[in-house]
Amino acid sequence: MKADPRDVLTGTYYIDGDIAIAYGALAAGCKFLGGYPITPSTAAAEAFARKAPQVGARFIQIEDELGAIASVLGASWAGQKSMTITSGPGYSLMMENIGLGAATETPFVIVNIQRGGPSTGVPTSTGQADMMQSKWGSNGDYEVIALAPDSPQEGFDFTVKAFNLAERYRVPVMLMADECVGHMTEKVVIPDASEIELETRRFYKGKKEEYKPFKRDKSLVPPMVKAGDGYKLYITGLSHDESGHPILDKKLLPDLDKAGVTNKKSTNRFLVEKIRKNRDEIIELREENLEDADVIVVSYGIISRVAYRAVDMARREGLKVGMLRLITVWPFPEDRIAELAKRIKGFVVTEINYGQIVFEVDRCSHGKTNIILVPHGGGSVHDPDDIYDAIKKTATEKKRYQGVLEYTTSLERSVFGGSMAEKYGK
Amino acid sequence: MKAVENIFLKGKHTLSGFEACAEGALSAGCRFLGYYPIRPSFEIIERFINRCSDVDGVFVQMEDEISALAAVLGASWTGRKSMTVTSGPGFSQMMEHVGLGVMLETPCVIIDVQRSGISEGLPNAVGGGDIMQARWGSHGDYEIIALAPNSPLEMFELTVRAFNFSERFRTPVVILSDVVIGRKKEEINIPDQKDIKIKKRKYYKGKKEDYLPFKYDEKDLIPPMVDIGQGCRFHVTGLTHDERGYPVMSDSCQEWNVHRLVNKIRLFSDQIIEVEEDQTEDADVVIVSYGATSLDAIKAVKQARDEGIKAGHLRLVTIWPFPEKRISELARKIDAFVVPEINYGQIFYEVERCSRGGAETLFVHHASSQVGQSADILKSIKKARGNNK
Amino acid sequence: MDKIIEALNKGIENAGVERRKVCLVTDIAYSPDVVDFLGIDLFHTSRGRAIPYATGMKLANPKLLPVVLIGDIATLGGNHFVHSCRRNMDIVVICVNDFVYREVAGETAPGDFSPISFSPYLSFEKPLNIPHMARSCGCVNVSRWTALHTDELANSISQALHRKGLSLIDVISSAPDLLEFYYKNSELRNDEDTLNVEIEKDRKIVVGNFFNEEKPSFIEAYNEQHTKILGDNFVKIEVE
Amino acid sequence: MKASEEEKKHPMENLLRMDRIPHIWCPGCGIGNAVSAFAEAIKKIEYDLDEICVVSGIGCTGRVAGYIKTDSFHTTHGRGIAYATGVKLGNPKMKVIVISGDGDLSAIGGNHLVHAARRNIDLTVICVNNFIYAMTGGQVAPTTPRTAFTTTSPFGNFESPINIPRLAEAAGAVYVARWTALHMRRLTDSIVEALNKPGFSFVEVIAPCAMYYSRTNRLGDGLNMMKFYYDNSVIKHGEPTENVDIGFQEEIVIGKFIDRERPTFSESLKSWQQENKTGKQGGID
Repeated sequence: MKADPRDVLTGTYYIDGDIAIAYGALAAGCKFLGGYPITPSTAAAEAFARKAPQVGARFIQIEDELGAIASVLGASWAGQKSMTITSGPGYSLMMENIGLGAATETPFVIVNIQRGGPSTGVPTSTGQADMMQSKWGSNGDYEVIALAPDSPQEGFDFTVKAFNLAERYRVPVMLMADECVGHMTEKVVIPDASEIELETRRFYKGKKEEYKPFKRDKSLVPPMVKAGDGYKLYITGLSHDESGHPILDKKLLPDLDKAGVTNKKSTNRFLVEKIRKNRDEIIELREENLEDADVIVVSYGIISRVAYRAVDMARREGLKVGMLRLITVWPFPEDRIAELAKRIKGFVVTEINYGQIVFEVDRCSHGKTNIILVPHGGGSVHDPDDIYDAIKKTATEKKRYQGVLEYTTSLERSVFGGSMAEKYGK
Repeated sequence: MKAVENIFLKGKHTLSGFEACAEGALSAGCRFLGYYPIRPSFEIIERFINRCSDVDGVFVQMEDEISALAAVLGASWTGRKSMTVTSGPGFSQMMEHVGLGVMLETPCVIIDVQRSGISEGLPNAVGGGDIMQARWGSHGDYEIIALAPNSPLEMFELTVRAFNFSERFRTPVVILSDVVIGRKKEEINIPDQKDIKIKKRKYYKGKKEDYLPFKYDEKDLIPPMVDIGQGCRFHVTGLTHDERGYPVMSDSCQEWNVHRLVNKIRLFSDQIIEVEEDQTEDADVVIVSYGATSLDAIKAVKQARDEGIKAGHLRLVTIWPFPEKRISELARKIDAFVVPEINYGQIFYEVERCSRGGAETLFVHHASSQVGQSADILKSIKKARGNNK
Repeated sequence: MDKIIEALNKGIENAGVERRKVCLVTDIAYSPDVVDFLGIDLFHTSRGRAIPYATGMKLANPKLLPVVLIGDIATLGGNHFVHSCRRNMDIVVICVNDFVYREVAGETAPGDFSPISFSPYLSFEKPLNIPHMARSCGCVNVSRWTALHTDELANSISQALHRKGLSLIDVISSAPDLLEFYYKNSELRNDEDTLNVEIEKDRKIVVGNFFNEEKPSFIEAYNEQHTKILGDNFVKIEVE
Repeated sequence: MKASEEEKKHPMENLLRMDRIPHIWCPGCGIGNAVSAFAEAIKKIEYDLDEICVVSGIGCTGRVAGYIKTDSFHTTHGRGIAYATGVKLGNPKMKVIVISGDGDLSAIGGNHLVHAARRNIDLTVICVNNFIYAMTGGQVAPTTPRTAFTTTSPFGNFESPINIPRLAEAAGAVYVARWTALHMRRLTDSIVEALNKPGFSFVEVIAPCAMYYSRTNRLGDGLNMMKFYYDNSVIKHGEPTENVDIGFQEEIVIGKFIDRERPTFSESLKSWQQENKTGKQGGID
């Protein structure tokens, strides 16, 4: 389906990433935003609030983030595309209901404009330390999709993509932007509505009496219905069977055997399988110069723009460096990393944290190559010289490391007067 | 009020894991409990409440889990050892304050009685799906300590140890327990109170006016603490702060602050990590397990050995920090790891990572209904051996 | 609990609204039979978040009639309750008020129960006067019944379904063996000042329609304000 | 004549973190008034400064804790009261004060306000109400009067604002008062009373936000707004809190609304534990 021209603000703009994301949501047909103000994501909610009443979309500022996410889930079941926008601490508050969303297979989008953490951290500066949280932050097992834009233009494009993925797989999709992208003002081109392809929700078409909310076909994604259409839905966050009914002994007795035996009927495992099995369709990567590369820089989001410069510097020196940029961070491109690991000297992973995605790279390379992490605590982005240095080191290294090697950045040297790890005998 | 020495249990007692946990907390010196009731963790709370007036403890039932952990953090700064008790969904709500606890370096203990499944799941069934959440659940970078007991006695001992770790490293410590261990009743031998090692909080000893809340000790990267009301009149904030505790919004301050927070655990992980190994010296296949699944793993190892398969068992007592080195070491010697978990793969990924291609890693999904059964694990052991022969 | 569902069924019937448009949003697990019995959709959300969940539903599809049936209104969901009352959100909230008082009107309740385990409050704390709280947050339609006041409760529900804005119905309910006890010890006082309806030891439980006033609902206020400023550019929220 | 060292000193130097001055607040902001009223009040009650603890949440007012030289905590958004509850119960000797903004206390922290008041925890809460989220750039708050413009109510606020004194009273606070930022003397006296009162006491301070609230609504600079609030307020002690709603640029009712007695949380807990020990209270074993 094409986008509705009324929702698309076609034109060329000079706007920041937050606003681009809001416009992307409108273009994708998002009709509900439940939000709570938090730096640095507020500009997105403000932009949405300005446009919403004119296109029949609703904006509500709820009393807290827990309420915001809950209202988004409700709106999605009422049949509208819905989203929320937040940042680190708010994201943490949403964790319980992200779990509910995943368990009830509710399509929705969360935009997380990441900032330096933990806790309140540095609200007005960048960070990328919520990556693992987006996959593991709620209790129990589930899988999500996470995308990482690196510019306001991608903020727009990926928001549309996020809605499409959410509708196709009935899963929470996280748009993991960061403060830099959110507050960076750049040219954003919003195409004509006819050029924006939208995924529509797959609604159930069969007989009413036969509908089961969690009965699935080969794609593992069950078709959906709207609340209020007379399907007698029972949607619960408790473990449920195909028909959505909770699997519980009626009196809720603390009886392990009973509860245990019944959980065989549970549809929980599909929550992970529907993503894991469709992984190849979901994953998108940007690869450059990988064919002849000895060293591959792995990055995502804003930091890939810094990494490009370092790669450029190294290439000019004649080092064979490739660049692998993760567009979808979750699910993780396991196979591609494993394949590459077999033939290169090392991965250089750059991210604005002290090691999150690097552990995934480490896992997927099965000990076949060296892994170097160029960490950064947040507050600013890497110095490209650090990345360049790490690339050079990896290209010339003969030794095989055990585990992830943490590169000592110039920032660490200047703050601690050297490498902390060396100082404490590691 | 009873004389202090008579308050603590000692000698042989038949206790459930939950009761042992509450006793452990009392013995460790826990004097504050902030909670919100959630199945199936309530038994710990009940035991603690009934015992705590004997020791001048305080408990408060807050309006939700968010405030429960907030109150615990506040109470910890008054010098009382504090804890909260919760379960899956409640733990999810606490995530923001786990981050605050880390940032303000507040010692406290969170007891998470895992239940099955995502969201509300199966409230009464055993689960193991919060393992990664304990490590990664809050935003931003941090390291955490998490322990997984597998018997009522360990519920006691590890609760004590959790308090010790939290005081030693000034960080929230999570106990990842479950109902199988919690409801199991056993006769356990509780040591005399004076034989239980209690780690004292590292207090600041200098002049009051010179106190800087985050001026850390070069030796162990931990800043000494003071209590509220001692007259040091300090300020602390969840914002990125310098050693005075004042917010400073710069990348070098962030580096100074957060890199240390991560490294105060990462670089000293040897002092924390504990694993229990059984017959791993000559093993071809090693089962890596923790908590409830370890009981089945023990059975499976025995069965496998009976059939002449060289199986071994490595039980994670400390889950976080992960015993990376030991797994890597083993991976080079053995053919395969088998990781049974009551989830769809969490610690499995860590084992796979740390084995670095040295050994095959097999995952066994252990449904909560399968707790107490070792057949699937045994099957995987055989499969692992088959693959490598 | 069955009593409340029964009353709800009756209420929907009496209201004469299209049954399938009613959505029950709860944070308490019910048996799936309830859905078949009522013929409506049921959403069991996470603890305490039923009200914002229903808010989202109503705004995304204003034709729906969300009924929130919630137990944790005063604890986990307290904040959502406060602010929904303030907004006068277009939903019906039925609060299943199940704190246990052993002594009402000087009578001691039958049966054995533990005040710690099952009460949302510790027994030494003052419980919240929910109708009064609602009132002071700006809610304009407040009533209270015990679970056995089936007809009155059904009336309140059907009236609430027709109203715009938030209606709060406080239902005193608990273990089945206590329902009779509460019913017996309740006293009907319509239009009573909510200040005086606190549930206290040795006092009868006051029930009745306490308050019913007109005030623009969220959707009405939304439409009005935006039409004023935006005129024809504004896409109204159409309820009917 | 040169000023002596003593004269050069700020009169509140022992109470303020002089090393953090200048503060982050904008010119014309009312938070400073609230802080100095609080400082005056602390001076008046002559309480040991070492036994005072200030907790605040997030927001402009949330930064107050950072400028007051007592044990002070800047915690997470909305959870100041919950944190303070832990501090008070952990060390009952402390005088614990929560100073935070309207968004922090009444929006995200609304539930904690309600329940701390219900429990009657011995806290003093000072809420600086500027009708807007200022730290994040001027979003609509639950206290924003109807028809006022903010960045997330670009076409005028249509929600009814919350009446925080009424909420606090209904929940069970024992002391509730409201003043504007220019009623310095009365505000100070009120804070003194609140501090001396056992149980949950609540003081609301109506303050201008010269940066966002005034700009989006064209209300002039901070002083104009402060003057406006001062001139348009009427003191009505003991006024029923249901009559103290605030409309956009309308009259504001101020004064001491509630002053009553109720057993505090610690007292109830103690008597419950006493009863419990003598076996009067059954049910738990």
